[in-house]
Amino acid sequence: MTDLLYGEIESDLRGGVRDLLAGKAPWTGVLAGVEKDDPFDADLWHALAGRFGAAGLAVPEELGGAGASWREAAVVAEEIGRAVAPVPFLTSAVMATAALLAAGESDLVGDLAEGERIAVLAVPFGTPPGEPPARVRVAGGALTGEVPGVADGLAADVLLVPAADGLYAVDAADAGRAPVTSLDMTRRLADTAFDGAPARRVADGPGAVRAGLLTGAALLASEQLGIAEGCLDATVAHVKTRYQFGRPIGSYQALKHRLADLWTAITQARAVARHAAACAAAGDPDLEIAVAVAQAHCSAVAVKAAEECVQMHGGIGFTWEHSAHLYLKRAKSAAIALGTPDRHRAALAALVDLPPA
Amino acid sequence: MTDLLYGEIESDLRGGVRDLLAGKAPWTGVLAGVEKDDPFDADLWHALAGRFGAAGLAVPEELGGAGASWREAAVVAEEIGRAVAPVPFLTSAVMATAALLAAGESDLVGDLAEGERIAVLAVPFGTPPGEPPARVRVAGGALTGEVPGVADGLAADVLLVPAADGLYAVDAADAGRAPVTSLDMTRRLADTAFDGAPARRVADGPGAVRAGLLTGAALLASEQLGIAEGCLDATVAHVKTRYQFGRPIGSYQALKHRLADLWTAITQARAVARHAAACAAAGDPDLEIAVAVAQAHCSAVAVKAAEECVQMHGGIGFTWEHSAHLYLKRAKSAAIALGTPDRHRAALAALVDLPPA
Amino acid sequence: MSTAPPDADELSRRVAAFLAEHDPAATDRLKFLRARFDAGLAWVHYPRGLGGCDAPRALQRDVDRLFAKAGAPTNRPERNGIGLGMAAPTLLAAGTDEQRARFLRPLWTGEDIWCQLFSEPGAGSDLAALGTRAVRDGDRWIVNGQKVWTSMAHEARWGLLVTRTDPDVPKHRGMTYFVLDMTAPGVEVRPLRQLTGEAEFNEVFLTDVEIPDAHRLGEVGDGWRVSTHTLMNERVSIGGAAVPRESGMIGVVAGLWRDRPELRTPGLHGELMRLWVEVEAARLAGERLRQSLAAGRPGPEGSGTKLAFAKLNQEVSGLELEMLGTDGLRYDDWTMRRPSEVDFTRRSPGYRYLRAKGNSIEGGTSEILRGIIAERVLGLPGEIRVDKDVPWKDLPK
Amino acid sequence: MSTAPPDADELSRRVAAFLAEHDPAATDRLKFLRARFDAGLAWVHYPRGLGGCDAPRALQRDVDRLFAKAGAPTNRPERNGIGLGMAAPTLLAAGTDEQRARFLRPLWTGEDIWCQLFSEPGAGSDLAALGTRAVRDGDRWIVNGQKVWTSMAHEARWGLLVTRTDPDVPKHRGMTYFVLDMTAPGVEVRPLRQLTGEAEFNEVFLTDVEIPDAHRLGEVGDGWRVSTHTLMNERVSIGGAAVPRESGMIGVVAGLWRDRPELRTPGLHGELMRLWVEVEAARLAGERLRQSLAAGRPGPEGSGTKLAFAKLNQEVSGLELEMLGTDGLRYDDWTMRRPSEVDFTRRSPGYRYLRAKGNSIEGGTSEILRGIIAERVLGLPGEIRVDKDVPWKDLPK
Repeated sequence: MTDLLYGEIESDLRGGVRDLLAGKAPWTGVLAGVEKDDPFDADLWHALAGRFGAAGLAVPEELGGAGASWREAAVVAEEIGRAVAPVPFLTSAVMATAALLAAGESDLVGDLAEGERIAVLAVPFGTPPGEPPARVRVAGGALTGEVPGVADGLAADVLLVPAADGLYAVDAADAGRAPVTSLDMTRRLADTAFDGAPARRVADGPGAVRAGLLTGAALLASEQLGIAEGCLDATVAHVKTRYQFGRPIGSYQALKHRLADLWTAITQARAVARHAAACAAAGDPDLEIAVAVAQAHCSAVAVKAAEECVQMHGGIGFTWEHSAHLYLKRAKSAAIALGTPDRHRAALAALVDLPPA
Repeated sequence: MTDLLYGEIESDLRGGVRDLLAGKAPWTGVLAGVEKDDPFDADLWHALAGRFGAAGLAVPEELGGAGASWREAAVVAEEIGRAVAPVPFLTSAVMATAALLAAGESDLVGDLAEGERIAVLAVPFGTPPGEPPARVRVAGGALTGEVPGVADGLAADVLLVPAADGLYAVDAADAGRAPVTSLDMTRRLADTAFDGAPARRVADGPGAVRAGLLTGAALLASEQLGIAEGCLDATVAHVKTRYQFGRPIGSYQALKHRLADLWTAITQARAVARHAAACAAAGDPDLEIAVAVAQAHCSAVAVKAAEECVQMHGGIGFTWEHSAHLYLKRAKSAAIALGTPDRHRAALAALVDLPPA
Repeated sequence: MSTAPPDADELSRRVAAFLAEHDPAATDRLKFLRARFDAGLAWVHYPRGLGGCDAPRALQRDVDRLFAKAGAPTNRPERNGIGLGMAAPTLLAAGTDEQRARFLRPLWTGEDIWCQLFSEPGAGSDLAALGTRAVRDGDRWIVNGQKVWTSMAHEARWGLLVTRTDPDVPKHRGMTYFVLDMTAPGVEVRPLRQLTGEAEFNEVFLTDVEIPDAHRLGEVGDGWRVSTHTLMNERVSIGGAAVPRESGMIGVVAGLWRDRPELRTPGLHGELMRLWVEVEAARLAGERLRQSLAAGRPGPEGSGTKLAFAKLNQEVSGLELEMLGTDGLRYDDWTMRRPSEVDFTRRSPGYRYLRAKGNSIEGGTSEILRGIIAERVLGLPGEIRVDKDVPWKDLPK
Repeated sequence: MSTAPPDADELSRRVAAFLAEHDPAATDRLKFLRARFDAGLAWVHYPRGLGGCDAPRALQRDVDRLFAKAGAPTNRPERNGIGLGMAAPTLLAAGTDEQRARFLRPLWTGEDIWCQLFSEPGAGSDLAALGTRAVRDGDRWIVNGQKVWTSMAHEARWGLLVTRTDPDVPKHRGMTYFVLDMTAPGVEVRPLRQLTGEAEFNEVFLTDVEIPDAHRLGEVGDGWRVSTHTLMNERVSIGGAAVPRESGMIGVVAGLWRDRPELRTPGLHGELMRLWVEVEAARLAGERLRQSLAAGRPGPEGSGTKLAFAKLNQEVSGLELEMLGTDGLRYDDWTMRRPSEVDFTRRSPGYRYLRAKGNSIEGGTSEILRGIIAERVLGLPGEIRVDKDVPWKDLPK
């Protein structure tokens, strides 16, 4: 069995990330950002990835990283979820980094680890782990085709594009990129197009993409845990201080019981997210099962938490000028990202020998 | 749109049936009966079917019935559900009667209408509407084969057995019948066997069986509505008078909200059950859809109501000496009877052009 | 004119006579509507002189049909729902003769749009906790406070306003009800943006607003009772219409399923069918309620219908996004728009998902509705009230 | 013997020495167990003289392993769960020296089975409402009342009994705790049949039962405080063990799915996978709790684990019946049996479905657990208490 607890180093790391995000990305700032054209918060990302070193946690020291593991990176993902922070951590520091590490690439991965460049996997963000169908054709070292709905596609310096014979790196400047008005404006999509774009093959075969998606899905569960925790904390704080009929609404039993159920679901989400991160860190053979369970479960928990957050805030939770909708949009988008719960349950069925009818 | 209300005659009928059941089948009596060998309450059935005339409501007067319709019969089914009464109303007065009416049979149907004889369709009770596979072979006017899990099989005087070329009537004395210890001992199953049993063909083709099952499923929804109403009433009465921590437990908001949700689900069950009964009464083309919706919905509502009834009664609801478990067992069995919700949803998908993946 | 209320035949005779005198094609729209009001053919169940002729309410539909058939202009009821649905019955029940005479005609003709100023930031479900203060100053009142969730405030001429006039008595007893002139100095209307990006509603800030005492509705301190007239009529207006199978969001998702086979999975199919059944059950329950009302037997099922559809709209729209996968991650428009009506089906799936979240909050939260069902229908004990006998000013807020 | 608590090495030396003196194969079972108790090797963290040697609790497992390896007889802990799990810690915390000396040895050896007499028909979740009266009569007490849900009462020698001794004070203050001799005149044990048909539990009727004051545990009026020792230990014993994937009911249903392809439908598959994931999540949460406890960081997750498994056991067993169709309508046996332990997996699917209903009632209802989580973990306000300062006799019942 994997270790499902947080170690001392992880707790310290969490504290540091939380302080940094609280200082540089309070939710009012995040909210203001969603209406700007900026595809992400570059200042925040430089602080978090570059100076703090959060982007290179799972990268070996010899490649320019911190030499920790996906367990520690998962703690960062939690805090990013809790802060609904608009940074390309999942896409660049997890998915692209995991793909490049699997490919044995050693140049770009160092840049990513230091936050100097941003790379993203050019797949539609709803793609489940496994082998995504190649959407581009390769001819003479150049790519042609379209990939819609790429997360953080506008923030990226490099696009990592799956093709039939492997994974290609394309300079973002050589690709067409159209911003997408996204349900979750804290992690925006872009439609990308390649018209004979010069490309460098960084991996043969499908293994690298697979690693990127699987590791991404594993750590997305931790982000979802953080979203859920943020929602629960905000909601509990609200119901303690919001009075109706002369009593704090948190004294009404129906709300209390729903919050207790939510808390219970979150304790489970914490356990499954930890297990998935630990499996990713250790290359545990249980990884695929752990990821499918974590995505099926944490997706639902984060959405439920955000929906309860809106509802229990009442009218104020339905307004633009409150943080609840930032959680809701990110939670719902994250549930679809890297495969819906439905897709993950279907994948799980094959893994645990429970074949469909 | 069908008429979803109860008319005055239906309300009077309900009052009469309810009084009769309250007098002859209080739940304490029903409970005592479940440990007896008697397969049903013959005295109650003679009063209800014979003297009261409840078995012949949907049978034309010229065939010995009351010349009303399945709408009125559905009201009887509700009250039987509410009383968890151990009588072969659904099996003989609905399913067998509907099959015989569809077949144009006119002898036996009169006996059933007057409660003088009991007939049941010899199909496993979990069979959904449609064409059940024939389990018996016909040779020289005699049947051979086995049909397990026949509801009220021991109570029956006549078994109506589907075969490849139609429906056959077999005198119960000519069949092997083994009692089954049933989850719902208020409607017991029997395993039946035919070893060259003399048989009379009462219908050609599958139409009669189909009518029996479809009408049975339509009216089972009303029985399930009655079960749910009985559970809700018992639970509401209990939580008003059971004190914990100095307050009636019905003053605790979590229970109040759950009961409100249950009440809402029951108002829906009432509407869909009425619609199904009205469609059966009128031969409405919406019948198949109405039945699938009613069975998918009312099955779940009755089970939910019974489960909440047990839970909200606390320890006492878990004991043998309380009515809650009679409801629970009947509700869960009824949910499986004539097709699980899952089967009905699958049937519905085809009917409303929502094909499976 | 006879003194007995007219029957159906008499009414159709009157409509015919009116139409003979006022050719819809040749008469100015407003002139026509005012004349119809004055003829007692506006809302026929209202008293004579106030746009009606004391006829049974059930005959209204026939009268409207006759006018429609003749190509008569309507009073555009969709633009003045609060006026027609809530202000009018409140004025009728609690207004003075002068108030009814002054307000009802331009209300019915659509010249005056009305809005409702009840909710406050600190008083949502608990309306009676409201704190907007009105202080008497001779024959006028000076009002200060803030109202929220006011639809149509930016277009309304008049507002239904409930205020706190006596903070020293328990909350239900110290309220007074007014008609507010929305053009009065000190009335500031600001759009209230919601999580969809648009602003259907407003906040209304009241700063030293003067209201003449002649615009008080009901007695001083009687505001709670007058409010219940308004709110009772709010509830009646919800969930009454007959809807065909697969209406609304489930129709959108069912259409998506039929049109886009590539999106189908067995798991989504199970969820779709589960929701389809639930929506159909809720629809039939709504239809049964409608039949009950038509038969003159009003039931309490309306709260259940609202409760059920709020939940189902949320679940169905959530399923739609999952069905769409990556396409479900797109939105149509975050700019702040001011829609005149909510149309779930014409906007993007993301909009439907977000907007549906309001269904369990607006017009009575699902929590309040469950409480109403539990207490008024099932007869369960009320919540323990700690605010009953406490002066409003001493309540925790 | 040294006075410092022994460490692991020292303990294994002592066990070896004990075994050298008492050959398990050649020693009478009871003699062996009594000797082990007297040697301080029974529950090693207990005080010397009471079966222990003040060693760290964590070393118990090693000691038990050494005895098991040597083929030593056990004290059959499965037969005396309440004695070992609840009575012993309560005696240790609240008993007099005489009581400990008298009760603990035969308790540990299994000679005396114990039961717990707390719940009453009118006092379930609200234990402190109990009404079993104990009236002092010199150096003895006369007890009258009824207890329910008493497992093992029909085999027990002693019972942990809480009574009402002062009805004139608020309920928590008027209770007194006793050790009841289950063989005393006036103690009548009747099986309490449950909806499965069998009777795991009992009702215990107490009619003019005499208890010597020497069997009082704690002070008069101190019964609530003493009870909390018992109940705290009840909670600790729940949900602690590590469980492999697909344990329990989900394993049964998964096995059914694999073995019976003809039962499979897409809808059932969706439901099965949804539950499989939820059970796995609950299992991992339980495992995380176990790791926390092992790391010396007890958390409040235990209540959540119980809550989750109660719900999941009910849902999974319900799914099993639906999967089986007509076969799910059968039951195995309605006769009243007296099982010595609950084994979900060996009985019929119908039994599993019915028995699982008890999971959300026994050992703290799911409603009580949600309240505990809401108040103790999330810090939400407690329920409004109307019974705090009311004399017990004046409470509504």
